[in-house]
Amino acid sequence: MSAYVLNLITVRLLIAALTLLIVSFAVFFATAMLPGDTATILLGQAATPEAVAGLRNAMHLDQPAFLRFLHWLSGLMSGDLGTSYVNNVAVADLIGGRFVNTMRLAGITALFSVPLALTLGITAAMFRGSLYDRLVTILTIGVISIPEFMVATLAVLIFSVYLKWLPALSFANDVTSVWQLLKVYAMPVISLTFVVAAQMIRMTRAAVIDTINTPYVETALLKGASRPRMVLRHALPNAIGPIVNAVALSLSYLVGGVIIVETIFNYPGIAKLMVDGVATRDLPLIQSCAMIFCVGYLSLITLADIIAILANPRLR
Amino acid sequence: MSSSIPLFQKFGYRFSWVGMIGLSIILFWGIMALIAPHIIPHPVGEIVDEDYFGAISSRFWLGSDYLGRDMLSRILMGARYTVGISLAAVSIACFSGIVLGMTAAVVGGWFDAALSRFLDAMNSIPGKLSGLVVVAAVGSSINVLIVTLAVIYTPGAYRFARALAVNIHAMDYITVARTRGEGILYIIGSEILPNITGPVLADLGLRFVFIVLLLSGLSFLGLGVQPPYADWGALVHENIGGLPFGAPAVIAPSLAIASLTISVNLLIDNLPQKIRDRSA
Amino acid sequence: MQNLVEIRDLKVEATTDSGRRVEIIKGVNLDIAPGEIVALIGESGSGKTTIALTLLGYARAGCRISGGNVRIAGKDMVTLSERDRAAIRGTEVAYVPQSAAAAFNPAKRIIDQVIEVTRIHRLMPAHEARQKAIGLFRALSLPNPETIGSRYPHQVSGGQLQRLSAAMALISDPKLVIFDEPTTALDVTTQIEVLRAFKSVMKKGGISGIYVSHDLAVVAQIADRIVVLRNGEVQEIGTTADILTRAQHPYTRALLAAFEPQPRGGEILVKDRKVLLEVKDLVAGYGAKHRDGLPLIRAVDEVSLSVEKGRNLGIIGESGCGKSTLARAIAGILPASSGTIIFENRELPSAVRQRSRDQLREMQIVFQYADTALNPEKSIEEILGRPLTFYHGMRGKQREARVGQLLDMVHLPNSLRHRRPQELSGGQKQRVNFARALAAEPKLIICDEITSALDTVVAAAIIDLLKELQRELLLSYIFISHDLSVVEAVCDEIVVMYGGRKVEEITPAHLQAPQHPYSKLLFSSVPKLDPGWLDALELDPELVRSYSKS
Amino acid sequence: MNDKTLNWTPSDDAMVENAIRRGATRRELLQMLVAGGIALTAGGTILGRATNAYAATPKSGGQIKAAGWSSSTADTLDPAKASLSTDYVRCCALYNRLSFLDKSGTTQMELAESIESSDAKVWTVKLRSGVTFHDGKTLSSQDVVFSLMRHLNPDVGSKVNSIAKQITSVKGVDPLTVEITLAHPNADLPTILSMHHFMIVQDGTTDFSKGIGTGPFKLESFEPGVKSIAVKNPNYFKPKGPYIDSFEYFAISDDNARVNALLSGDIQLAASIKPRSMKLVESQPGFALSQTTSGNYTNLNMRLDMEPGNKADFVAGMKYLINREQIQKSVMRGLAELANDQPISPASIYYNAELKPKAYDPEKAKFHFEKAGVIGQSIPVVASDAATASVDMATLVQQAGAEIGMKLDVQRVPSDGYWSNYWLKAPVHFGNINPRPTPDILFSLLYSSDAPWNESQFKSKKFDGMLLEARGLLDQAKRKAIYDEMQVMISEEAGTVIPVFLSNVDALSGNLKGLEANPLGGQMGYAFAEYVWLDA
Repeated sequence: MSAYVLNLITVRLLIAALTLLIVSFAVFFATAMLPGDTATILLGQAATPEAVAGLRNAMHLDQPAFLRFLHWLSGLMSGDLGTSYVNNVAVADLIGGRFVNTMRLAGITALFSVPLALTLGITAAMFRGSLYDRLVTILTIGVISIPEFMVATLAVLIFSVYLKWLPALSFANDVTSVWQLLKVYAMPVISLTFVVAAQMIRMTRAAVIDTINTPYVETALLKGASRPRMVLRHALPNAIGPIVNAVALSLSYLVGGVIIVETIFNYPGIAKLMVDGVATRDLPLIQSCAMIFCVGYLSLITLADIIAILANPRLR
Repeated sequence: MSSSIPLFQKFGYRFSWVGMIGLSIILFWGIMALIAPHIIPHPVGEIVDEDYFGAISSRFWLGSDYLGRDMLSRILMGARYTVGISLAAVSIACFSGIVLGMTAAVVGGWFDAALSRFLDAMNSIPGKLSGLVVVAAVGSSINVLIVTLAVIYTPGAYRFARALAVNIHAMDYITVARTRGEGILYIIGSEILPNITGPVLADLGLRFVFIVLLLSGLSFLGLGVQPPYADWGALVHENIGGLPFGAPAVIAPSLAIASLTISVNLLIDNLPQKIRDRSA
Repeated sequence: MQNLVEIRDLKVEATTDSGRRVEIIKGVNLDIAPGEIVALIGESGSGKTTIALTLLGYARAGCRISGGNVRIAGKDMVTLSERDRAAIRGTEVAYVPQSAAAAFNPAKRIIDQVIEVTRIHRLMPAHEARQKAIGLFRALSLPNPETIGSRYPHQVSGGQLQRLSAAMALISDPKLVIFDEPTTALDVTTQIEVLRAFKSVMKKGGISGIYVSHDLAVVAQIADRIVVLRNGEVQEIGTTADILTRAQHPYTRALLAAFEPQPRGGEILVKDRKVLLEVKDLVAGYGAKHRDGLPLIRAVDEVSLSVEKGRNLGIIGESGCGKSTLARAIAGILPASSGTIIFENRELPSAVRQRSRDQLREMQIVFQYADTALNPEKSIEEILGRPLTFYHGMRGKQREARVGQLLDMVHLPNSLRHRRPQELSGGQKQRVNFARALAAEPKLIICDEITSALDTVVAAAIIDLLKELQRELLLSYIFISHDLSVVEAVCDEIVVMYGGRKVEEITPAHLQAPQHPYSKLLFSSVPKLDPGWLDALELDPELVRSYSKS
Repeated sequence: MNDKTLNWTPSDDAMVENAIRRGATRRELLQMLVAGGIALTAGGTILGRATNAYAATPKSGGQIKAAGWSSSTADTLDPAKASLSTDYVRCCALYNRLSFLDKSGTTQMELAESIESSDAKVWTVKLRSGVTFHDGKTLSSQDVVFSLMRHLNPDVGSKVNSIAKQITSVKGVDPLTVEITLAHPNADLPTILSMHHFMIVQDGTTDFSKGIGTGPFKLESFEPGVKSIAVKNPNYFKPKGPYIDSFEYFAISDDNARVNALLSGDIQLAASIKPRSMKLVESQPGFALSQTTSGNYTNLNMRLDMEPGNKADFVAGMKYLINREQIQKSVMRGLAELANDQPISPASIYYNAELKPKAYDPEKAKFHFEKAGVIGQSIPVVASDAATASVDMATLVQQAGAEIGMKLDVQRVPSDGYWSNYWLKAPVHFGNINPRPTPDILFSLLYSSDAPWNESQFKSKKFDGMLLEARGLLDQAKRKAIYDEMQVMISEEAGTVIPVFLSNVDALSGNLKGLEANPLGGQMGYAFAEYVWLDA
């Protein structure tokens, strides 16, 4: 790897870090603007003025917002996510198991949906204009156009209520065998695959078709290459950049956007945790969750950028 | 291609049948949204059916909902909210995204870098959750919904418009305009904008679909239009109990959502194309 | 002798945007004997590439072969199945594309692409193919033949890539090679090397070839016969010598005439010689600035020149010599880092933004590609009208009338005013591009390669127009080009640039011969309409090596 | 009066319930209790009541999963802080109370052997001997002292602090005897102690996440906002039960998802399903519905200290504008009983039968609104899915209002955070109140001037005085007379519109047996885990 590429990657990482700083700033002040005085909410019936003042002092709420932001930020840097206002548990403990669950669901969905989407997208591009291509295109448009709670509910009705093949709920903690893993994750994974795969299929197809229209693919055709060879050997390696980007965008949805699927399948992930946090005005929890989503998004996007850089021989 | 519409051809455009169908459905819902209050057979909040999840009948063309309200009236009024809110939000999002994106592309430098970083940061917070936080902070009203949805989708529109504008900005005619001494406003408005309208409109359509879906997702989480009105997402959600019986109360609004989003997608994929035919 | 290629009554149809079918090849007949090289000559849109591609049984998207047959060694490419065609492509008929830079897959190593044909058709084991490729690299005089294949396309120069693409075509010992304008994108000094390599390999292997080009001089060096095409029809077929010396068809004659435009000679427009523009020690470039304010990459390095009123200055040089950057620096698009620009006895600020509206108006720049210089979303009237409003405050009827005059000046019909640029031909667009500069009523027009993207005949007409307008409007031009004959046709003085520096200034009127070795090399590399020119040309290999990038 | 109908339907149930309500047995019993110096002993008379329980022998073993509807990271196992039904269910499985209400609404002894008093002011509680906590420690009077006294400590944040305030001291006389002294006499103390918040925890407990109690189940794991798993307590002091080996509880907030989970066999009990889901459950074989009509209600609250509730005529108008019959019929699909704006349910002996529900009368409502000068204003009405059926009720009132030109602006807000952010706070909003065992508790919690949940900020010195007076009265007839008047006061003066009492419907899998209706609420008064069993 050349110094130039290292340089490019370093710049990408620095940009990600800078963005993260902006995000943390935005997250902190957006949540700080939630109405209601935290101390008063926490004390509830015992909210005498003295008690509120005391608690505000103890929680540093009487300090200027920017100072609190720095406190919080330095805490984050050292891995201290703070303590939940609601039940005095370290936020890290609250998030811990949920985070693993979210990552596991995201991971399994990715394992399932990415190959599926790439296969469909690439083959549709390969046989562009064919009946198969049209079918894939129409299906993806259809899937994109249906709200995800419809997909999830229909899946439950069909697979759980009528066919009774799969459980309607997904308890991440009950997994002891591979078979159970499949059963537990089947429903949310199917629903999420519907949601994220369609975009990936569309983008992959478009990216591959874009590269198919290049002179070097025409050259391959004029060398006598078969269609699959043209697409797989020539078009695809050059479409990696946009494809990886599309995949990263879709997968970032799996980290924070799955609240509806988590709700329907009662899956204990972080999105639901954050919703709880919002409900109980548990600021440290909300902030930590939001930061996790942003870190997830940024790492995926940055990773995609880096892969695109590495996949581009012109930069090697 | 023989499947072109002659009418459009007269204006130098080529438009496929599929796109035409998409456009007609969109127009249909647009008109419904406008005239709904005058044509609905029953007030949306009134319980008119003794039964609930009633079937399609001559009195209730689309059956009745879980309370026994007339589904046809609710869907027609729902069009107002789904179409209206989404359109307003997508317009605001795309307008601000495009203006910012073009400005960033033309001005460049620190302005571009700072704006891009900031909007990237906004983009990294999941839409539904930021929607939840906003509604928790300021409550749910149509205006809040529109602004929230617009803010959520502005970074995307910005990214898209900026990428297009950067390409256009590299064109020689922009350089020509600059060497003529033109100001930023002219360059943005007269030189760049006309060249990105096509893709921007397509992007707007796609974003519209996403907003319709996000709106129904938010309705699912309990944030949305206030009763007795309901957008289509909320109609599906509140009647989803009727799904096992195939109640029209849940099927009809789902079809409405699907018809709108699919039509928009079809239209975007088959936008009228200007006939670039020198000899024509 | 049996012909290798027999094309009979070939017809190709294209579908236009509005869905109409248009015949773009209208019944072409053509034979090629084994070992013979036939050139297809014509301007853009004449159908030369389309015919060449039918030899591979291929028509580009939107086109289809609608009639006739294309027999190669007895097999008709038109009626074969797609699978059978694929079997012939790369093995019997091979293709050398116009732009090797675009035709090489940027993501794969060169050697893998060169020997891919042998893999697709299972012609030979990979190591054998590699050895053969190295032999071809050597035969095509590529440097480091052993290792050049392990590079990626972006790591080698354009001339090398073009030769590598020939190796890619030749690896399977085809019977017929199709060269699709293979040297058009190259600089003249590079072109010679490539042409020589092609010629020797083809002759040595006794391979038949089709050479598609718009450049008669290039074709003259390599082809046995020339086919002149226009609008999908054959105008004239003859041996190279016949076509060059005894052309029958008027179109062929026009082509020949356009090839060598009239030199400007010593025409004097303005009696009292006054300096209009003076550039002193101009430095401009890209990248981070050093502490002394100079850029990291100096594209223009301390160039000085002057333009007199009513006289024209030519700037010539190969790609990357900094001639376009110089034009941009003078125009203020890329502000110069140091040096002075004095226009009409007043020093100009370096950046556009700091110049006054009148300063901007008096110096106009016209770009090479009218396609990107004209906003596709605006009508010709809007494009020409804007500078009128902007500089002269014209509106309504007055503006309308002036637009009409401008169109008239560039010999365009008034009816074009409501069209959009893409509805115009290349030459028409370049005229509009030029008319826009005229609209400002400038004193100096910087023309940056304005004829390079045009066909020879069209370019010649544009040059005539330039000369005519100069006479009428007492303009001065800075004329930038890589094409010596064009520069000679327009300019009073010629500045030769190399590596960002001005190497020599020549005044053709004084029949002043170039002195600088680079100028000599450059001037001698321009092909002549003489079939023996290439073989007779002797260049000092040392000189070529030190100035060539290939 | 045991009901042995096997194929019961909701309507049968309602009929039987009414019969019991109107019957004399219970009234006589209660009168007897009062007359007899209030001496309740363990193992009181069992009154028949609508039930779906087979008269079959319960079987032991098996695991069940059940789902409530609300939970969050604020889920707690501290009975003093329990606020959601989910918390109650978990606490009932882990802890015991001194007394409890059986399905007939009769107070029964649980950890106490007896709770006695001669003057209703100083009470003696005798504890059962040999009851052990999950960690092996034996229950003693100190645990009871700790468990009751902590409600008085403001730092604990007890939800029943205001009720507990009447306790002036709790003393351990000996290891198995506790003496409770009240500020004023209160004949209801045994019933008050049956409230879920008064569960007995171990002396000195500060960390409640372990859930160590004396209850039928031992906690195995607990994740707030996710779920809890508890296993059978082998040393449970009651001779019968629990029957199931393990008990998992969590919440599925989405009504459909909850029903679907039940239908797909993932859970055996889906608590509190919406009336609109009944059709689906009924259409599937092998599932049953358990209906409880207790004192649960969803009410419209108008704060009397804020615009527009400070205009008496607005409040009066709203009481006429609400179409109680339509709510009963359309919103609740018949699973409700008409109410008359006061919280005592018809099941109570203290129910004021003279106080009729106001009839829907838009004209009268309009008259009042015009008098209050609110016509033409747009008045926000906050509703949420968190308060059962409130959004639908709000829609009905809104429609009714629209017809007389009264503009009500329904604001549906998210269920998450509803109780902390909107309930009690918004000027006009909906609440949902779970049943309480006595009028005294209801009034103290909801209507006295210092009530923690005074939804409409109803403040009346006279009412407070009557509450105190009635509390100490041993004469049931006199008490009823006072309570009758208080009900009228609430109905007329308070800003709470209580249109109907809601029936709670739990859906359960056909093989889950032993679930009976309980006046304290659905899920057998949240204590079903101890009583249910799985039929093979």
